[in-house]
Parts: sequence; structure tokens; C-alpha cells
Amino acid sequence: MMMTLRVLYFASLREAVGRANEELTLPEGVGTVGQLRDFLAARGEGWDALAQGRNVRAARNQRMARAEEGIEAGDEIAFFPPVTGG
Amino acid sequence: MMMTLRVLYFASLREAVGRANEELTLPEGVGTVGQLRDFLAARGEGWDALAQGRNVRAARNQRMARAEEGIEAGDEIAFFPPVTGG
Amino acid sequence: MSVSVQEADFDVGAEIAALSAGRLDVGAVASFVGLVRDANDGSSVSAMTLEHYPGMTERALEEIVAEAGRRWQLLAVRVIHRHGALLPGERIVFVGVAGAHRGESFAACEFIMDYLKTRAPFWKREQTPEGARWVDARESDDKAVGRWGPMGEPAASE
Amino acid sequence: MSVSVQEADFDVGAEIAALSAGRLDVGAVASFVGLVRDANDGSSVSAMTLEHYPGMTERALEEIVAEAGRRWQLLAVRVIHRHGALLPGERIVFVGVAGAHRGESFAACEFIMDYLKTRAPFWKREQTPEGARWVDARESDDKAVGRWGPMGEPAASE
Repeated sequence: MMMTLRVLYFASLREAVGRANEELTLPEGVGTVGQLRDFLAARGEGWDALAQGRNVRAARNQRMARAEEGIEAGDEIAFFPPVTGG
Repeated sequence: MMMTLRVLYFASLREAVGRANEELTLPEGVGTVGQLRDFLAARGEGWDALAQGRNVRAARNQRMARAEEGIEAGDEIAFFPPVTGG
Repeated sequence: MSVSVQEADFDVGAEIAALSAGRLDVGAVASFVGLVRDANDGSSVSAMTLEHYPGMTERALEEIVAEAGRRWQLLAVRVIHRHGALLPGERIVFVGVAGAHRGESFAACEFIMDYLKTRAPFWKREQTPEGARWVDARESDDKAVGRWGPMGEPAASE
Repeated sequence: MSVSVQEADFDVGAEIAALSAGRLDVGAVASFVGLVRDANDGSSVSAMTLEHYPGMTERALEEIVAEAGRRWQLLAVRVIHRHGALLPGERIVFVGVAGAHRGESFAACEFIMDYLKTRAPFWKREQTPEGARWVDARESDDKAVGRWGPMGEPAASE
């Protein structure tokens, strides 16, 4: 069974990577939020915005997630800058 | 020149002393808020409510006043229990 | 006028809107509404009467507002306190504070309420099944106001 | 429903009144309204767009409200946050908290705002004379939320 994820990008990160969301088949060796972030950051132009860990937040299934949190098939993973609502 | 004061009483203290206000010619030896309070407390029935210092607040000319604050002719002195608004 | 002492009720939405009306520098409005509850200190309360000290009341509230203005950078402040007869569910007091940011607005609003509770000459008389009674001052209110440090002359006449 | 995320404006007076409507145990309603300012970080701001993460936004706000309910004895809570295009002077957010006494209402209202500022997935984009820009997160907001101690999982993905 293939491991498929839905990945979302918001705000300045959405603009940097040039898309709002994508379906992703997870490559070998990517089992945590942080590993997914590193994998995506290596895609090249624009995607290196994901490598600036201090300015990137992540959510797994719509809850804030640490880099070491594991990911599973069917997850919805989101990357975004620190929030500025209110 | 006689030294005349206006004295006001509020809430439970007003009920205890049986009046809301009075004009008072100050007796000899009464020069502070605390001395005025002690003088009035000695009037007898009802007035001893003024002797319960913990439960009596005072104002001089519409500002909260300590017992040792001096008083002058023409002053408006008020005695009342701790406030409970809001 | 930023301070009103009145028998009439007030319009909370209109008061909050007025704090930022016609200006675009307000980012934060913190506000407080105090209401008559139908129970207090273990007794049911069917009605309340608020006595006050006309003249000193307005002066005390204005001094509290002025002190808040010295402690925080505020853009607008509004205080309304009712007196007279009130029923459970009725509004007693409104405090609204407008500032650029939320920290100062919240702090000033709570500061004004804490000082009002211990420095503004209002007295509540409750109607209970056991008869009418004057509400006792709460030790917790003295503690609350103590957080803010000294302001002018202390209140005790001892 | 205690949490709403919407494009539409809201009626502050009606929201505050609703927090104590039909009940007589509410003694204190603390509330907060956040507004768009016409200047930020030294630039004038002519318009703002609020992006959010539909689904997570509601969930995050509901969790913040639930956490406030665990920390304080509250009688009613209401949170409204707008998204989309907003002009200076427009309302962004409303938080209202009803309790028996003012201490818990003030604390919970400020707590909810502090957490919302750092945990709810909203992002502001400002239109300035120098062009559009995403608003940077404030260090002071991280500091403000730090006062309340830990809540669930931390936000950093590092």
C-alpha cells in the first residue's frame, strides 16, 4: 500500500513554494514532520523557505506538531510561518 | 471665627448614626480626621459604629483621607464603611 | 466625558464603538461589564440598591482613569457606573479602554476595575429572603488592588 | 456555538449581551475587540487581508476555549475571528468571557487572546505604500503566551 499524504502551505510559505496544496507519495526514509520538511526543502528554488526552521511551523491533522512527530498514511500535514492573527 | 464643618455619613454608618449629614462647630482639641471620628463616636448609642476603625473609611473634601490628616474650617468630611461598588 | 455616574442603563455596543470611532490608531479595546447576580454569599438576591457619594464618586473615578493614563499609553477610556435600584441581570458598571495594543488595554481595564472596587464610594444593599443587608467588602478586592502598588493616599482612616 | 470564523462583521453589543442572556448567575463579562490600525511597524496600512487554515482554525480556537474552561470557572465564552479583506478601523476579532466574578473573566479573556495570537492559524497581509507584506510574528506575543505555562504540544516545528 502506498503512503499518500496531503500537504498544505499557507501565507508567505505558500507564495514561496508556488502552491497551496498537493498530494504526495511519501519517499523512503521520511517518517516524521521534520523529515518531510527537509525532503521538501531540498526540491530547490523557493522550497528552501522550508529550511528556515525558525520561521516554519507545522501542523499534523490540524494540530500544531513538533518536527519529531511521526506521520502516517492519510495525514494532512501543513507548513506555514508563525501565525499573526488576532 | 468659628470653625464649621459639613459631615456626611453613608450606607450602614448613615443608618447607625441616624442621619445623612450635619453642620458641626468643631470643639477644642479636634484637629484631624481621626480626632473628629473619636469625638463623634463618643456621642453614644449608634455612634459607636464610628469607633470600629477597621470598618470605617473617611474622606476629606471628597478624597480618601487617613486618620492623621488635618481638618480645616469649611471642610467636607465623610465617614462610611469600606466601599462595595463595581 | 469619560466618566458617568447615572441611574440609567447604557448601551455596551455603542460605548465600545465610541472608543474607536473616527480614529484608526486603535488596535485593541478591552472592556468589562459588571452585572447584578441573583445570589451572593449563600443567599438569593431579589433586588439591589446602590448608594453613592455624589461629587466624590465622579472625582474618584476621574482620578482612577487619570492614574491609568499615567501608567499606560491609552487612546480612550470610558467608565459608567449606575446607582439606585437594580434587579438581577441588570448592568451595574462598564469600563472600556482603547489602546494601540492589547496588553495595555487589558491591564488598564483591570486596574480601573480593581481601584473602582476599593476606592469609588459606592455601597451595595441587597434584598434577600432574610431581609435587606449591606454587602460586605471583600478581602479579595483589597488583595486585587494591592497588585498594582500604591496610588495617592491610602484608604484606611485608622 | 462559542467559536465562529467568518468574513462578516459582528455586533459587539449583541455578543456581550448574549453571554449573560437568560441567566442571573453572571456577575462579570470581560471582552476584547481587535481592530485594523492604519499604521504598523512604521508604515501606513491601507488595507489588510487575513488568510487562515479552514478547519484547523476552528479546531484551534475551540481547543483554546476548552483549555480556558479547564483553568477557570467560566459561565460562557464567545470567540469570533474574521478572515478575508479588511480596512483600517474594521473589527478583526472578538473574545467575550462571562463568569461569576471579574478575576476569572479577565484572566480567561486575556489568556484566550494570548493563545489565539500564537496558536490560531491566521496570517495578516498588509497593503502599504511600499507594497504588500506579510506581518511578522511579534516576539512580545510569544512572551505574552509564555506567562500562562504550557498547553498541549508546543508550536515549533524545529
